[in-house]
Amino acid sequence: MDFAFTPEEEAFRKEVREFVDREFPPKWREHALDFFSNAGGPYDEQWSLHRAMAKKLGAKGWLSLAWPKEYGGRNSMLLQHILAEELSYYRFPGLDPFGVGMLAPMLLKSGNEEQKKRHLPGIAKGETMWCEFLSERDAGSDLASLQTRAVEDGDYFVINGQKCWTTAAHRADWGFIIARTDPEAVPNYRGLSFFLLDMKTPGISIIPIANMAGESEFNEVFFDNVRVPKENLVGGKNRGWFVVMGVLDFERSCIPAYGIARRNLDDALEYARKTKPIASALRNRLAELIVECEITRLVHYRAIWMLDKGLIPNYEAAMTKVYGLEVNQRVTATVCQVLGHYGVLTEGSKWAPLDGQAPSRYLRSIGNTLEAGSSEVDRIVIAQRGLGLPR
Amino acid sequence: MDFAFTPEEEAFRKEVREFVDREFPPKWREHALDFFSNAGGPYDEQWSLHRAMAKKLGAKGWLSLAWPKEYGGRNSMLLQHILAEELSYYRFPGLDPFGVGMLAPMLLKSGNEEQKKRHLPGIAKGETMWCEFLSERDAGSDLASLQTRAVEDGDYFVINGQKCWTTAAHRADWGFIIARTDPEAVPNYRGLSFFLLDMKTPGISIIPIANMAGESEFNEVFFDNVRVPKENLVGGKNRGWFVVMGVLDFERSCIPAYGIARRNLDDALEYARKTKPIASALRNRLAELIVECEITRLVHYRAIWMLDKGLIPNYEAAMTKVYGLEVNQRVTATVCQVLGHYGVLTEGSKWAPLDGQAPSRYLRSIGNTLEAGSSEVDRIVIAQRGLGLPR
Amino acid sequence: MDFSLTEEQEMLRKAARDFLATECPKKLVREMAKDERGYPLELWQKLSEVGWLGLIIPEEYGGSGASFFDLVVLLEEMGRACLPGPFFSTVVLGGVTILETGSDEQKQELLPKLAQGKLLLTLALTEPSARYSADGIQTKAVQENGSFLIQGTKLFVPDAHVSDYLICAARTKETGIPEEGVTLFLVDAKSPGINCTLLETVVGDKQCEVTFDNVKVPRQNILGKLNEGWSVLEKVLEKATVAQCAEMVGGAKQVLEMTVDYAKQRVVFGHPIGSFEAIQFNCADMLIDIDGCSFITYEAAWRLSEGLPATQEVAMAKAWASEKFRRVATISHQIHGAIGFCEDHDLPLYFKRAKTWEVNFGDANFHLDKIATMAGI
Amino acid sequence: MDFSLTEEQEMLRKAARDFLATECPKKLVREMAKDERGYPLELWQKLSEVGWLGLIIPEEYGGSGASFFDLVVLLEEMGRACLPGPFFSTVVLGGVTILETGSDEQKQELLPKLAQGKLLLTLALTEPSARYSADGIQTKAVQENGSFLIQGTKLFVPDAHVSDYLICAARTKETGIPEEGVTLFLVDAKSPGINCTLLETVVGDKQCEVTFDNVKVPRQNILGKLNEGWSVLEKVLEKATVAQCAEMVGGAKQVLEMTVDYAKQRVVFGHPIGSFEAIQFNCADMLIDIDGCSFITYEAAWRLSEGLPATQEVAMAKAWASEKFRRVATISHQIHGAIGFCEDHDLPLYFKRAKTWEVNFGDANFHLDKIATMAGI
Repeated sequence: MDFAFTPEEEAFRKEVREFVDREFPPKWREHALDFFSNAGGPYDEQWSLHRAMAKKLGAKGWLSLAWPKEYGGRNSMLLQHILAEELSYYRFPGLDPFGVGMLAPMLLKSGNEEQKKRHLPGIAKGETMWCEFLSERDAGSDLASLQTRAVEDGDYFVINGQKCWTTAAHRADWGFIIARTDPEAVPNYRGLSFFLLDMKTPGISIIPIANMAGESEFNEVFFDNVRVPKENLVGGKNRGWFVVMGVLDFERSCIPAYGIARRNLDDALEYARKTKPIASALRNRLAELIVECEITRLVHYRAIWMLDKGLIPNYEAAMTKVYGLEVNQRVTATVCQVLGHYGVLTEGSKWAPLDGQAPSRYLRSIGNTLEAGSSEVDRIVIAQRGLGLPR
Repeated sequence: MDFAFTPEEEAFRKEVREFVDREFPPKWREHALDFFSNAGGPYDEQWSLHRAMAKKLGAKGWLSLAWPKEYGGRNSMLLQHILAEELSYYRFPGLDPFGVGMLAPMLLKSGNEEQKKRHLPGIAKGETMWCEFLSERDAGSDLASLQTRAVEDGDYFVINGQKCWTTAAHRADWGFIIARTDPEAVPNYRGLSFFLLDMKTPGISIIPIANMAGESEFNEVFFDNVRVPKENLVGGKNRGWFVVMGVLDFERSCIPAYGIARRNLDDALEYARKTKPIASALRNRLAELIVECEITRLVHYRAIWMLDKGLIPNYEAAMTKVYGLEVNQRVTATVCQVLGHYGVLTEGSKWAPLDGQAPSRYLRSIGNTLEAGSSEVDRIVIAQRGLGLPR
Repeated sequence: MDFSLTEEQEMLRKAARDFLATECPKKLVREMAKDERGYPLELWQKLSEVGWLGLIIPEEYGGSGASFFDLVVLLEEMGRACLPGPFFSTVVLGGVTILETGSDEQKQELLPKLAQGKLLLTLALTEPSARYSADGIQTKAVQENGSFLIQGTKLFVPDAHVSDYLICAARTKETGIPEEGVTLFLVDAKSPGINCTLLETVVGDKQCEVTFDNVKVPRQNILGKLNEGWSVLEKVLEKATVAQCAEMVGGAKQVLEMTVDYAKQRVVFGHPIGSFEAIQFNCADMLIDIDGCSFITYEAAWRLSEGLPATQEVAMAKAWASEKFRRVATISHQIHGAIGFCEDHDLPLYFKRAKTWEVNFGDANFHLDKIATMAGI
Repeated sequence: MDFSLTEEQEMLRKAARDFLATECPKKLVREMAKDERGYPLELWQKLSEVGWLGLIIPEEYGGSGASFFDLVVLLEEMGRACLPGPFFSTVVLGGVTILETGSDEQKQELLPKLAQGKLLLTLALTEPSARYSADGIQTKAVQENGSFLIQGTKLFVPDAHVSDYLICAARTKETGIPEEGVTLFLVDAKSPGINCTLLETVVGDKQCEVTFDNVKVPRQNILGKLNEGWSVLEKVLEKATVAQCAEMVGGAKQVLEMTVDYAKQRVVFGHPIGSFEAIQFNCADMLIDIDGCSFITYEAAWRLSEGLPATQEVAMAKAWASEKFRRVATISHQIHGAIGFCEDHDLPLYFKRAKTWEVNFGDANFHLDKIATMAGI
């Protein structure tokens, strides 16, 4: 085993840190930015900044690090992960989780050459922002039961139905959607197809949903005879389930939980150092969380290492997500506890420590174990695929 | 609400404490006695003491406190509970959980007059010790799937099969057994009958099973053409399930978890007072356990109060057991942690604090949430009967 | 022992539940979080009319003369309903303090008005150190010409922005022993030198920063005895802590009911999620937590109501409610999934209150430390 | 980064697993718990023959010259197998100490014998205070005519009853700073004045009370430098702690495998219990715990192997393994039900070791306290 980074990897991390240090507008440093909420923050400027920084990241070639060399990548999940870890630690925007994290691997695996040529460059350059239409109100963990329909009509598929919890739908340029093309298929997941969707297509209406942290990332989206050209069908008709599932393990590995959690923890540690002595139980708790963050980091590099070796992390990928995000939930809760009474003060209060962000980060973290496949699903993956327990 | 005891109840508690103080042989005070393990302790003397003390308790009229007045009782679950709480706190033997706690209520509810007249006095006087034959190796939580057969033959039922985890079978005078009398019955629990069984009946062979704490309470018991007279059938043929289930809520309320757990906790507190400062995390933990013990006490008196009011505690009874015994598990684990390195030393070691009992109490407590209906079953009772969640 | 409410208490509970269902819908709760006053005046008037502002005020002072336990029954319902407004500060923090230590003259003057909804009160106790121990009181009051001049900053003062009087705990003597030399002053909120600023909080409850810049208070406005205010505060804090627990118990019960309802009705993979073993275990644990919090809270409330010592029981109740309400709300979110994560769902109202109420009157660590000290470890 | 073992390490792991399956069945483990010596002499000889006693001893001293990480791989398998006997005390506590601080002469004399299975060693460190900090060392050694006389009581000394030499940490100077003035002595176990008593323990491992009553030790038996033993002990304790974690990781992995096997095969209500959601969640949590313990242990071991500073990683590993092995074993018992509660089932062997190993070299609280201090809080 080897827990060290190569000099090249260390140099890359240093380059990222210098980039962040140079590019981060001072007024945003301590502000509401967050790896998760660039689309939902209270400020339009935040999204503009996200777009601007995406272009800068793209110009560095950093949005396609994991891609094969023939598509302009460096074929390294490790570099992509180092990038994500650093950006999330510094709460630096610009990394589109839907384009870079989800769609690109789907296209690379299931798209045809034309689709790759058309859509990958926009992602790599940070010019096109994506959103994903998977969940519906009654189809979350049980995704295969989704009801949105797509019906063939000449050179088009016509989509009708509604999707829910779509992050950034109100901001994105393009979306990818999974819809039912064969309502008779048994089992039901064999009747689904996967499409790329220009968000300017007529018939799409978007209703924002604010989350409990007060951010408006989510949307409910209605499709009324939305016409998608057939060239935007990915992976073939009724093969949509396999497009999605084929990269699930990859996607589960893409959330940089360590960077997010460790930064939140460091905020609490810094506060605690200034205000010590803190309650001894909290001191103990913070020490536990230091260990939990380190384990989050290690568990994640294991999955990344597997991907770069050409192995498929299945339970290992699920573990990065469920463990890392639960750790972040524990961290954000503990940050508030360390702040005590001050932990209920929000942005705008002159008495609020940590720029008043502690409560909203705590509230926001509740969503982490619900979105992108709940913790329950991840645990079942670990039990069934990792340990071979029966379905 | 009223959280006080009446002067009469207080006087009764005082009387019990004085009795314990007077009757407890000094050499046993700090020794291996335990509410749970009188039958399984390493010493034969322990069982003799258990029998001797049972007779003394019987002579005081304390083994039938919960019974109706016409059977010599005082119709008070509360007094029975106060007795059990005190005896378990002082680790005083003599209270047979199977006769007093299980069979007596079954007979009172489902037995005929003759059965009551014949068997209740022995329990009340502390003269007859009972054991229970419910679980089998492959039928624990799923009790209704049990395989032991009872076949009618003239004035007898003939029992064949085997039971497992039978506490005190090697010591008891009588046992009660549930066996299958109709193998065709659907659902399967409608084919079970309930019998009283003289342990001197030919055909019973008993193999002791030591538990991980080194105590031999459990037995595997084989029945080879064991003939039980029909007068010992309780509740009617194929009605055995209802005999057992009819008093389940009652039985679940009979384990005095507070007394057991609080005594163990007090041992740790006393040790901690002598050796302070203890680690701050353990200090916090002990404070939590003080709260948990108090909640155990209150939750239990709620169920007892319901029984005395003629109400049926169902989820409330399950809660006394699952919560109280899990608290005791946490207590025994914490006792060992407070002792640190000394927490691995067992009886006989001159360096062992608390007479070397801490590790065996910790090991023994692991069984608490497995026996007499596992914690899983209790939680399902709470969810389905307490909250109305669907089966 | 008796684990049931009296008939009157059952009626009070039902009346409160019905009243709040009508008068305090969640829409109002959400609006009031953004409203500067924080409650509708009409609602306050109605609370007076049904007699709840004067619930524990003796009849001779225009109240109903009910017990502290009765108030706990009512507060549990208010916690269930997330009632906004200064009920807690006026009735518990203000009313209880005056009942504990006011002179007959002060009671005659203040309590009838309080019961009639014409007087709002609060307790200005905590300061930037945010501590509930006596050494947290650093605000000073110095005597000058028969009056006192108060100087200092109070923080996290609930509803000070609407209160008519602030009961301010200030240090009038330095003896080196923090429990000595604290005096309670009844301060007219309109006195010159008082500056009140609303804090931005996660719940949108109305906590304030109140600065006292040489605020002049006449000597007759001392509540209780000079320099002996801390022992009064200890009693008031015990009742306030249990009152807070009662709200938390009510909130937790409501959360569990919402969760069970949702689990029965939400279907995934062809079954209601409430039939899944893991969800059942979760719900069972929630009920265990809630029953535990209820009983320990009721026991503490009963002891206070009976005038028995309750220091340990109060600490137990708050240690437990602080942890368990938060845990119950967190599990509920996990069961509700995305729908409960939306701002306009009711669940976040409780999740946020669980956080806020956790720290009021001391968090779990504060109270566990007390319990450990009482146990001699 | 590389998360795989080398080919040699994979071979070592497999060889160890096969060897122990044959040579260390659970029947032997149970017998040895009651045996006074605690291990079969033949087994010791075989451990020498396969080269594992000398695994980390350089070739020049008759060993295989493998790395500390290799030893960790082996120890994980020994933990899986619950190997009884003085391997840990001889190879880790004794061998590592001599490697760290012995003179070339001492190494020449001792290490080849150790590798050949002809020399048993242990470390006499803890005393009745049962502490792993420098202030725990109260045993005194005073100089007299070129020798030292050791006086004191060591407690929880593993395998002292069979050791040829005890490495005794004693205080040779009082400076007021506990880390100063500690010296390590290589003490012949047969020296007059040594009294060794076996302690009764829950595992039946062989921990001893060793009293030193003016035990005379020649000056040349000092290991390392006079008064400078503590810094050596710190290094030894770091390796010993990680070695202990490796055994715990192995034990926990074995427990999980047993649990999963049982859950697949045990049928209740017509289904294998492993198909129940709650059991799946439990098993997933066990795997999360175990992977976490493994990686943090491997990271610490790798750092020590590479000669990098590892104080924080070592503390993390032991804090985690102490809690998690216990939790894994406890959950496993709940899944196994009554069958696992029987004395002759394998599971209790692990449950008891989880308890014992939890406290060796400091429990979770001890190490969390270190981590907090390092974090400046």
